[in-house]
Amino acid sequence: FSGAGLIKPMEELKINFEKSHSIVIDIHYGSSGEIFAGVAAGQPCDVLIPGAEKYTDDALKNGWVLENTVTKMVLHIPVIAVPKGNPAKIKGLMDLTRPNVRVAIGDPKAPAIGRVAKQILIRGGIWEKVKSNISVYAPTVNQLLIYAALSQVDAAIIWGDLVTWAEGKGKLEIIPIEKEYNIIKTIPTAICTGALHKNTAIQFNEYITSPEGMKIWEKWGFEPCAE
Amino acid sequence: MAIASLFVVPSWDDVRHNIWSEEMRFSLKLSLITGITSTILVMLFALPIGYALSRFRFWGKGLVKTVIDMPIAFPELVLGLCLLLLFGSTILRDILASAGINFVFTKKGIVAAQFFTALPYAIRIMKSTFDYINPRLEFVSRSLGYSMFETFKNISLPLAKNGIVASMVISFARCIGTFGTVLILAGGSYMKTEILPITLYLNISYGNMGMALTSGIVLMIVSFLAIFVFEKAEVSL
Amino acid sequence: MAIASLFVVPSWDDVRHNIWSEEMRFSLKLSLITGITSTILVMLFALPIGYALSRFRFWGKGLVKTVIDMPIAFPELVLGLCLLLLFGSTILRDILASAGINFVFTKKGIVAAQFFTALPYAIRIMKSTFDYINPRLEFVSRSLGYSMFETFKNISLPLAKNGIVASMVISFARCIGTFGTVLILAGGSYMKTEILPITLYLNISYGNMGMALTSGIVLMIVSFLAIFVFEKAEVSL
Amino acid sequence: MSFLRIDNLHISLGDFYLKDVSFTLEKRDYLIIIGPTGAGKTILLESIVGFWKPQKGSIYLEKVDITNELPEKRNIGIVYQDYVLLPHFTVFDNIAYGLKKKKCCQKESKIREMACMLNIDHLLHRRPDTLSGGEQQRVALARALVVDPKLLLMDEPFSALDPQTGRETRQLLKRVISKSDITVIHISHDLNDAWALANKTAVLREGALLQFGKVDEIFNRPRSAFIANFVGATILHGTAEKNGNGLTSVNIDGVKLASIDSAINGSDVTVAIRPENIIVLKK
Amino acid sequence: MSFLRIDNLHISLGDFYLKDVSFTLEKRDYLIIIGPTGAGKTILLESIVGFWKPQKGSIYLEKVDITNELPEKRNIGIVYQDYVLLPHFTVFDNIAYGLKKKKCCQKESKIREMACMLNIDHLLHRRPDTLSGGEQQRVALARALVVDPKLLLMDEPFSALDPQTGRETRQLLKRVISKSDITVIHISHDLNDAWALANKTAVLREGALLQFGKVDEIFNRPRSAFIANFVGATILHGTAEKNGNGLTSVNIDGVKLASIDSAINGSDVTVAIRPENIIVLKK
Ligand SMILES: Nc1ncnc2c1ncn2[C@@H]1O[C@H](COP(=O)(O)OP(=O)(O)OP(=O)(O)O)[C@@H](O)[C@H]1O
Ligand SMILES: Nc1ncnc2c1ncn2[C@@H]1O[C@H](COP(=O)(O)OP(=O)(O)OP(=O)(O)O)[C@@H](O)[C@H]1O
Ligand SMILES: [Mg+2]
Ligand SMILES: [Mg+2]
Repeated sequence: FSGAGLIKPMEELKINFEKSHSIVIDIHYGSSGEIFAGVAAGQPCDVLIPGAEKYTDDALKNGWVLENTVTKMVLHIPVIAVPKGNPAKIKGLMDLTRPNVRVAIGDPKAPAIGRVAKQILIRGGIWEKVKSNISVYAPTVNQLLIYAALSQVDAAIIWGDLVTWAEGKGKLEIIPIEKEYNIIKTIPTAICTGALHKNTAIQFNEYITSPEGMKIWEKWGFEPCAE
Repeated sequence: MAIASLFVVPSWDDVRHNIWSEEMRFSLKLSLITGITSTILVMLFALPIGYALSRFRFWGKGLVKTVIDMPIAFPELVLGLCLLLLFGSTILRDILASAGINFVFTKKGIVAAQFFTALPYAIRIMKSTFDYINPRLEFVSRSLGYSMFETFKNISLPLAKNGIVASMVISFARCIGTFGTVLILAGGSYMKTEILPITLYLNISYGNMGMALTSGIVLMIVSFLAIFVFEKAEVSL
Repeated sequence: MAIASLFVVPSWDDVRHNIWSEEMRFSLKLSLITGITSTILVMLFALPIGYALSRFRFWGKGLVKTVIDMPIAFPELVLGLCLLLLFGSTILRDILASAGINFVFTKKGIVAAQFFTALPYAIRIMKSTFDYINPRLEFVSRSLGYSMFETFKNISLPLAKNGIVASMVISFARCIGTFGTVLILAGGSYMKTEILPITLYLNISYGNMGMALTSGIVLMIVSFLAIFVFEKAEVSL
Repeated sequence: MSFLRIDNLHISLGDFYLKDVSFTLEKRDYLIIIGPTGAGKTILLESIVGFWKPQKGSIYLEKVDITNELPEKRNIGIVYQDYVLLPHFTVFDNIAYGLKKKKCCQKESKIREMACMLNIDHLLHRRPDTLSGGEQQRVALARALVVDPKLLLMDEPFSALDPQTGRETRQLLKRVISKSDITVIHISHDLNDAWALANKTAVLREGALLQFGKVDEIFNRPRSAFIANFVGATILHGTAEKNGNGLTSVNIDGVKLASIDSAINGSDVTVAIRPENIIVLKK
Repeated sequence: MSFLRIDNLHISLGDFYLKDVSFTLEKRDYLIIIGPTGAGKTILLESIVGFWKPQKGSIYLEKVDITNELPEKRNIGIVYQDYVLLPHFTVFDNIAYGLKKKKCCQKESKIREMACMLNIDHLLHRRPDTLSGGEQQRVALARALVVDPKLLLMDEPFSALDPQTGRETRQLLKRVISKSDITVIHISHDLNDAWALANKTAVLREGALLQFGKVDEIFNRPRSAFIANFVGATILHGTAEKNGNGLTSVNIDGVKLASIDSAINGSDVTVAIRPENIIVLKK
């Protein structure tokens, strides 16, 4: 099980791993919420790689994943995405406080990016001011991407790796968030309690967190965790 | 069977507690209001359009029918995107705004999303229903002095009863259950544009499975009651 | 309008490039195969069930009708979860496994998901269609020596033509467009259980809007062609 | 002063053509149209009421061209051959439906009276699909009669009635018509109707109007062998005599024939009998 | 040796009751059922073919109890009062439909022959909804006749035909029946049919069988005033004479009546005429 946003590196990792171990791996992609629901409903799952630690934590609490298998893998860096041409002339986090700037963030309770965005804004001391500019709290990350790409909002706080593709295609522009405010998250991996192929799962987890695996992650715009 | 299995997992205390939470009450109320409004709007549009498609011949009718049917084939996400592009586009947005209407990220957006999700179904069903009504009965009414519109009201509509019930059941169910379209167009913000399927999704994302299941159960009960009433109405009418 | 606006955004080079990618070809082929299979299965079940609901009276009929209609009201996510709980449950899973069938995370699962998504619509439409067919015509056929089943085949089915087309259009469109149910039951595995709506979703998820839009367009073209053929068939039959 | 004028009416439907039909009716005329099946009688009637659009020709009602008028504006009553009752209404509502559109009072009593006369008052609460053929036919008749149309079109309105009910219904119709200045066009397969009800007769065959004129003109001076054969009745002369059981007995040179028609005792009368009504039994 | 036996048949439908109807028919019997509209004639016929389930009583066909038999097993032909043609088939397929189920060869030529005899061969490719009333009725007749049923039920099968076509169709029916050993039950509002076609007659009224017997028994010895009035025909005696135009002229004490029935020249014959067919015109 993997977050859908990780599909590109995961596919490459999968192919390499399959080659070297001559086994077949099924990876199911979905939003973090959906794959989490899948695990909750008892879908057979060996390895869970959601988009944020929150899910592995929750899963741990419910006893769905094995305690000592939760490993931090790569970094998730929030950025500000703005529509092509940057109509609202956003240059940094502080510009979000300007009146009439339409901002979208994730629902602070739902996707990990929502909570992070709120924390960033609070750390920047502008939560209250930006709040009035927020036109939507999106429950899914995809929405943030869509709204920004379709100019429905002037700025959205979103994961950096998510927009590398779109940036390449010239649909979006990325405005980095100032270091002093930014909160960087990590993507975890964990092995499920109900895993049917526990040994293979451990091997897979070892592989994707190995230096060899990290090269692939980097290729697709993720930064390895500095452990 | 598939339905019953949903009831197995949650603990009952949890459900009882969640069902009276403010969030649930809000989302239930909003779901009902938007669902009913959309269903009514859908029927208001589907009846005349379905009738016209059934009775009149015109150039390019096959094309028109196909285009009307197509949104059924769209994943909710796509339909939501289409609507967003449509209502979010500067031209239409300005026109609507001058009329004081804004669909993007608002409750009106929920209704719009539900409306466009259910409309194609209702039109298609009404068209095929009117195909089965003998036009001579309509002619008799006209030869007795009733205009085309009065005839539609007095003859075609009552005779289409079974098809109307089918349309309404499907429209209402579709309206109350649609998630993706509403999510994209209306945003799906907590306690703002939150309808039952969104409550469900939000709570799954929060990891609050109890609340998620509760909203699933509430949704089921609401749709069960509504559909049961419709289906009974068919028999008694 | 809403549909046209989808074509505005993507750049054409992008689309041209994506449309021939291996992923797109795989997902288009899988979509067509599963969509057609499911539609056929749906109709095979919907025709006799719809007929029975229309012609026979039995105790608890209102309840049965309501339960059949209900899945329409479920968000796709919920329906998917229900099916997962059903087919993933140990008992049924073992039974099916001994018959060599596994729905969870397989292509058969896609068909199962589409089947259960579209079936309630088809049943409801067929029921209301058969309501409009005069049972005396069926009796005439029987008095001429045809059994009930032969009469159904020779009389009821041809007369229900318009309703069957409506059911098929809606079923096929629903099958090809459903996303959430398939995602949960069959899993959205890249190049394995990837149908068009999942291609779209996966590509949006990692920000590849070009590919996402291309799959949206392919989906639209496929559904347009299929529905156009169905709607033409209605006229010519 | 023509009341209804049909001018070169031409309608084509598949293989069938209604060919240049023209005739004129005065107010209070009663026209019986006869002709073999498939002659186009029903099509002619339904084009007057506006169901078929003519390709050529025109229809004038009281000097107004109604050829392209909407059916609801024509104010013409019609009894369809296959009744076409509204299945979702009760018998009462079927009869009341046309009346509701009219501004008039005492609708309910009018409907009940009409139903009483046609002997269908016990069926008023029923749905049409539970009625027998003859009952449906009388409901269709009531629905057309109750609105007092200026022009009444009837397509075989007595075909499903037994002889006795048919007799009563014809008498009722005569009574209703005599009280108003209604003009009637009536399609019938019973040639007796021409004698008993009409003052004009038209013969239609294969879409063409073969002859149109006074009733005795058609019967006594048929314009072609086909018409002669089609209407070939025996005409006799005799004296009317009252008979015991309400019937009139006609004495024709000593032979007595019982008839349901009434005549003054002792008066000289003409009797018409059609050959298909003379049943010959070998001894 | 009874062919068809109806035993205390009791059916209730809403307010209407078919009350304990019993009668027996032998092979090759031809029964005409007469009675006022709403008498239950159609219901009786439709219960024999299996459309209505009787509450009480039983139906035996060739000594086999078919009361609860499936309709498709009964092998009874029926012509419905409202034809009930299959709208999605052509006329040809409508007629062929029953035949297809039977094992027999030369189906196509059989259908064409039947259509020719009934004068509907030019309509074979058409859909029923484009036919005139009389044309539909003959298609329904052809559909029932073509399968050679042992028992044929007909509900007013000539009501929509003009006199001439009706005459031809009756003659055709006589011919077809004389060639086979078919048993017929025929509902008619034309009392002449009893004389011309049947050997038995039944009078039905308000769901009760008032009288059942030979034709002349009913007409000459009616059991009640109602029946007497309902069938009250004039019976005359005379001599047959050949007439110019194919008709038979009957000389009754000097009065000559033209009839379509044929009789040997010079033979003594009985003539029956019903009062509603004697049209009296004041001079
Ligand atoms: N919609 C149609 N398309 C083609 N032909 C038609 C259509 N309607 C009627 N006809 C043909 O037109 C002819 C005249 O039909 P019409 O119903 O007027 O006959 P009619 O004189 O009323 O006969 P009947 O006495 O049997 O009722 C018939 O031969 C019929 O088959
Ligand atoms: N489904 C029904 N429910 C209630 N009453 C019915 C139903 N069908 C018929 N009837 C009544 O039963 C009576 C007999 O009907 P039936 O059709 O047998 O009459 P009939 O003798 O054939 O008359 P007609 O000569 O007019 O055709 C009628 O009064 C009719 O109203
Ligand atoms: Mg006609
Ligand atoms: Mg009858």
